Amino acid sequence: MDTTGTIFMPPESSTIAGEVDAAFYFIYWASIVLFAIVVGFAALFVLKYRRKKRELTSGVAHNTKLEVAWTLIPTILIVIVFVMGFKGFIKMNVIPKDALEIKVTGQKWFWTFDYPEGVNTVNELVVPVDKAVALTMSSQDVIHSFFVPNFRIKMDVLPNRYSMTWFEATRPGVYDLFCTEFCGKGHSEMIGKVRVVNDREYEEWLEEAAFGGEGMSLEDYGAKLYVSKACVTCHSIDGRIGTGPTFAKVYGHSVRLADGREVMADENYIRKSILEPASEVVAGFQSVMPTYQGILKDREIDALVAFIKSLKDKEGP
Amino acid sequence: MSDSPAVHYLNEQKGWKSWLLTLDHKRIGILYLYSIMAAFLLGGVFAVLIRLELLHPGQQYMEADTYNQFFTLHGAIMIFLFIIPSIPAALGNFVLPLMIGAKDVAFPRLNLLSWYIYIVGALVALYSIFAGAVDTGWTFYTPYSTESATTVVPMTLAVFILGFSSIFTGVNFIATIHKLRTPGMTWFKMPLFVWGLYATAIIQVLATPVIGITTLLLILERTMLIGIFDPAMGGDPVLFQHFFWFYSHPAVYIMILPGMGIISELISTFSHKKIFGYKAIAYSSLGIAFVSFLVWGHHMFVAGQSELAAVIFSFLTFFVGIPSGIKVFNWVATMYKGSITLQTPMWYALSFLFLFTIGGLTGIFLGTLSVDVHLHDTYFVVAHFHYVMMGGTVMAFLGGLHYWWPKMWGRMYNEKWAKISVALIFIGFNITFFSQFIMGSQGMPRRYYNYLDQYQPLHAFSTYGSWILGLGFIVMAVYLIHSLFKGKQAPKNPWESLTMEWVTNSPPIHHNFEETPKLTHEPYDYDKVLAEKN
Amino acid sequence: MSSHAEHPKFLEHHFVEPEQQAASAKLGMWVFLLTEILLFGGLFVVYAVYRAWNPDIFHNAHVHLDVMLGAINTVVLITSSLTMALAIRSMQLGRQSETITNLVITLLLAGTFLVIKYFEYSHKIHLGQLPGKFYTFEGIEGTNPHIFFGVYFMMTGLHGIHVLAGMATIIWVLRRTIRGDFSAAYYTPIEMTGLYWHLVDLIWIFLFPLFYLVG
Amino acid sequence: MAESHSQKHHILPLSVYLAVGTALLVLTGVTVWVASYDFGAFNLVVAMSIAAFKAALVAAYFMHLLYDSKIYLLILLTAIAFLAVFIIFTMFDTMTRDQIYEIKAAPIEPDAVIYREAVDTTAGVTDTTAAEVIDTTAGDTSGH
Repeated sequence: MDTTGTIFMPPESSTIAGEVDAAFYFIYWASIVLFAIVVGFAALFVLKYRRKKRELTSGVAHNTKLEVAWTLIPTILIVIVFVMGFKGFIKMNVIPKDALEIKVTGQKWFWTFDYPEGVNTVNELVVPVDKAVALTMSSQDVIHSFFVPNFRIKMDVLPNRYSMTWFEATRPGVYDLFCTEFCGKGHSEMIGKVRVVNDREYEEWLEEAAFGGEGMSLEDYGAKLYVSKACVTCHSIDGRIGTGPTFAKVYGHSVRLADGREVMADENYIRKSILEPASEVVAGFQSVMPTYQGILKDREIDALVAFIKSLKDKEGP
Repeated sequence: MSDSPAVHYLNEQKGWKSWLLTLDHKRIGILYLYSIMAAFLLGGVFAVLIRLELLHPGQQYMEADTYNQFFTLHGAIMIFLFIIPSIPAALGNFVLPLMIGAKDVAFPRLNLLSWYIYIVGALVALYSIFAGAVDTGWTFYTPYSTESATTVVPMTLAVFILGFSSIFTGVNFIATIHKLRTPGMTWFKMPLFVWGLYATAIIQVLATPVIGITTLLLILERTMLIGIFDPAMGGDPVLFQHFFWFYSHPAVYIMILPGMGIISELISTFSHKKIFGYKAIAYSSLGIAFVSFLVWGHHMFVAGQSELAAVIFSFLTFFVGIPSGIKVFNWVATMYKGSITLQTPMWYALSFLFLFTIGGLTGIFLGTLSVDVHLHDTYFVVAHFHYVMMGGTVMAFLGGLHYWWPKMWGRMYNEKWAKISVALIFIGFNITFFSQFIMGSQGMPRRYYNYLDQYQPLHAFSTYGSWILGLGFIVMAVYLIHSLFKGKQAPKNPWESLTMEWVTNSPPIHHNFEETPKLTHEPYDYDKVLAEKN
Repeated sequence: MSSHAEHPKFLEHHFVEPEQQAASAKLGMWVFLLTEILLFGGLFVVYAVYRAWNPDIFHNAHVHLDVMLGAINTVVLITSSLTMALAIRSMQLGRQSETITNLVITLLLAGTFLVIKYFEYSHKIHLGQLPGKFYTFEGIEGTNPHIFFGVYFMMTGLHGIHVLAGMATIIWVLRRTIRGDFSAAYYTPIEMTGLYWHLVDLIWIFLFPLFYLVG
Repeated sequence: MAESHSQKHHILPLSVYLAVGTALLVLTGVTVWVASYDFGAFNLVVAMSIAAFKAALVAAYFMHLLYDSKIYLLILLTAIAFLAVFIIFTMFDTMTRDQIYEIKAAPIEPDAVIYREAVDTTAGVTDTTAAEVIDTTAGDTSGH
């Protein structure tokens, strides 16, 4: 297994990657040979047959052997290539029976992963190594696409429909997860991580993920959630304007809404903005935030409110 | 000796009215040439700005929304306003009747109407830019396009209108090629560019109506929520992709087939040798046109379509590769034992050969199911279609433009500057886009405003290339415009070509030929004609 | 300009002879009809896909269309197609007044078609059997009946627009016939209008059973 | 006008037109009549067969395909063939999405949002999406 990657391909980190790369490199070398033939001969002819005087040229315009060869050989090559691609594709689409099932939800602009144990995470998929993981995916708004280059898997995530894919990671590590179907302003921020860990670490992580911030101050827990639940994608804490308004100096200040009203940013306002984001949109921003209803527990919302409250006097950069 | 007649199509009538109301295919071709060049300039400016923004990760000088609008407009303008009409409507209009010895196209009024429809479509597209530019990508995928707050309706309406321009050009060319060939010019005595235009016209009339109905359905989906493409209303977003690609995949061949026709002309002419495998090239154009309708699903391997459909589409996709390959081999074989001169158009033909071969071969990667799953919607795809569209079609278009320039204007351009320009374009192009193959297969997704640091060196490389590319085009604009005023008088036939447009004067008279031209030899009989002359 | 001894007025400069001009026009027209078939084709695909997905809806909703009105309209359109064909035949025989009569009847029948269609539409609008977000009717069982009406209105609507365009073209050739532009030697515009009109009829021949009968 | 300039044409006798017209009207009656019987899945086949036959009559006689150059017939058949490709290839997908996973075949929530508006709009995320959809259709350039 190629674990360092090549100039063209990132390191192989899943069971399917080797097969995809084998097909890739088969086409690659076949292409280089064909390219060398075409461009090599063209260059040779240009050099060799440059017009010196007004030579006569031959009227030969056929050579049956040659023509059959350059029709037949590519045909054979593409049949081989098709079969290679077909085999890999079928493997990618047939999920092993004992796979760990995780529900993936894409929305503008983050990923949510729901584990069978009732745990959910945002933008970080943690999976055990050497274990098949089945992903049942759907979107809450527009089409997204789930892509992990190191695993060589990609599948569109459709609104109101399920799509499936699976992988089995072969090496512990942290891998990039991209959205590859254009989904708007935050498309290029819809980047997550896949963290592959060994079985023991996975069990520990599951336990920790079920952790509700016990023994932590609400404010610190909120700061943790601010990153782990992907608020950070759109809302800064230093006054910068992102896709959404900054969290700095919001709490306790009055906010002008898109419909012209002025409201005081108190606990209720913040809670409502998390659960019903479309109801009170801040002036100058688009109503693009999805609801966090069902993703955040009550205590988590409390923690976020406490965190935002702590930023009420924070100065900008 | 001057081959320029005192009265020709450019000066026979004067004043802007004589241009705007002209029925002369040559003048309409020139009108198209101006229009598409304006579109190319606009699309090119967007391209340079996009590359500039991507020089470093994070925000450089534009917002994410602006970036999204820019790449959408770059795509939509380049495809619908530049590439699709470039070779057929501009060059094809000018040379098709000349090449088959006709006085005009079959329906001159329809021809002018096509140009006006194009202009109306272009104005609607411009309106959509100023009224809050569309940000969906040129593919208009639902439900993003039904939700987007930007001007999706005007832009899709523009696509709808531009479609009719393309359809009418197709209808016109089919009738022209069938009915207006000069006596004695049988199907297999037609120049290969005419074959290319014929295959293109077939695709135009078969595929373009479908983009018409698709954009119409999209507009209705946005305004009335009819529930065909919008999942919230019981529709299916994947069905939209079927509709879109039923047109847009064959449209790729609307773009490349006439380019292939030009390359056949150039390689034979500048090798002074009979084209190798005339019938194979002619038939492969028709073959590509036909197969192009059976493969659209290869844009959707990971879109959520059925696995069975994906497998069928992948299998059929490879069969577009065969006729394209046959053409390339035939061109190389034509050069064998030729008598090759390396004037500017030939440099473009050779660049085409180099770049299109890369573009075509990388298409094989993308047609392969498992490999496409990895490469789909990454920069690998971006690089691939730029190698085909720009390395292929645009190179062929520029080759054709330089080849027919003397015929169009009766003037020669500066050969030295032309070669500098082609070199800059070739080098700049490869720097810009080859780096994108690498970052794409490394996982860099397309349509990203921001990106992870590991892709920065390749992005920077690509951006530097775009500057060289842009410089090449500026040089070209300067010497071409200069040639219009100060260029040397062009002879009738500066390249010793054998096709019929070189029999008449440069520039041609209003009715093209003094009398109906007679076919004395086949279009590529260099062996016989050169022997007679010597 | 022309070296031909006889160069009829209707012959355009870039054609050598009238046969070439007529054949070019006909070929162009047929290619245009091909594009029309594919334009409608997209909607036939929508019909096929959604009918296959929701056969019950198409069945439950189609009973709300009036078969009687649909059948009358079919008869009207087929008759108009016949009179259109007869108009061309009359001109082939050089009978100008007969052509005019036939064209006028065709035009009246086309108008009748649209009037009946108007009554059908206004009834549906009244009941709220409309596409998409305008759908308010509550008498149809099953999921998403609005899609049926979306497809119905799109297909019959696009067809209706084609009827209108056909009428405009018929009026144009009628005027030229009255003016005396045509003869047994030259009647290409009437023939082209006829081809277009028959295509409009052809499409209706399929729309009628698809919506009114089998649903 | 000289005779040599007249269009080449084949003038059909009036009786042929009238016969074809009558046949078309009769077939219209037949198709309405058979629709009152239920053949199950064959309803569509029967109706389409009659329609195809009627269409063939119109094309052959009214549009003169029977007597004209065969190129026009070829064009018509091309149109039909490519339309068939469009329908069949699209339905390869739409009808076989459940080949591997049944869950992929149908929408998650079959009913469109217009039938769901009475339901609590904050309860499910899907409803929020739908609300957004209806919102944005109100004005093309809202939000700027």
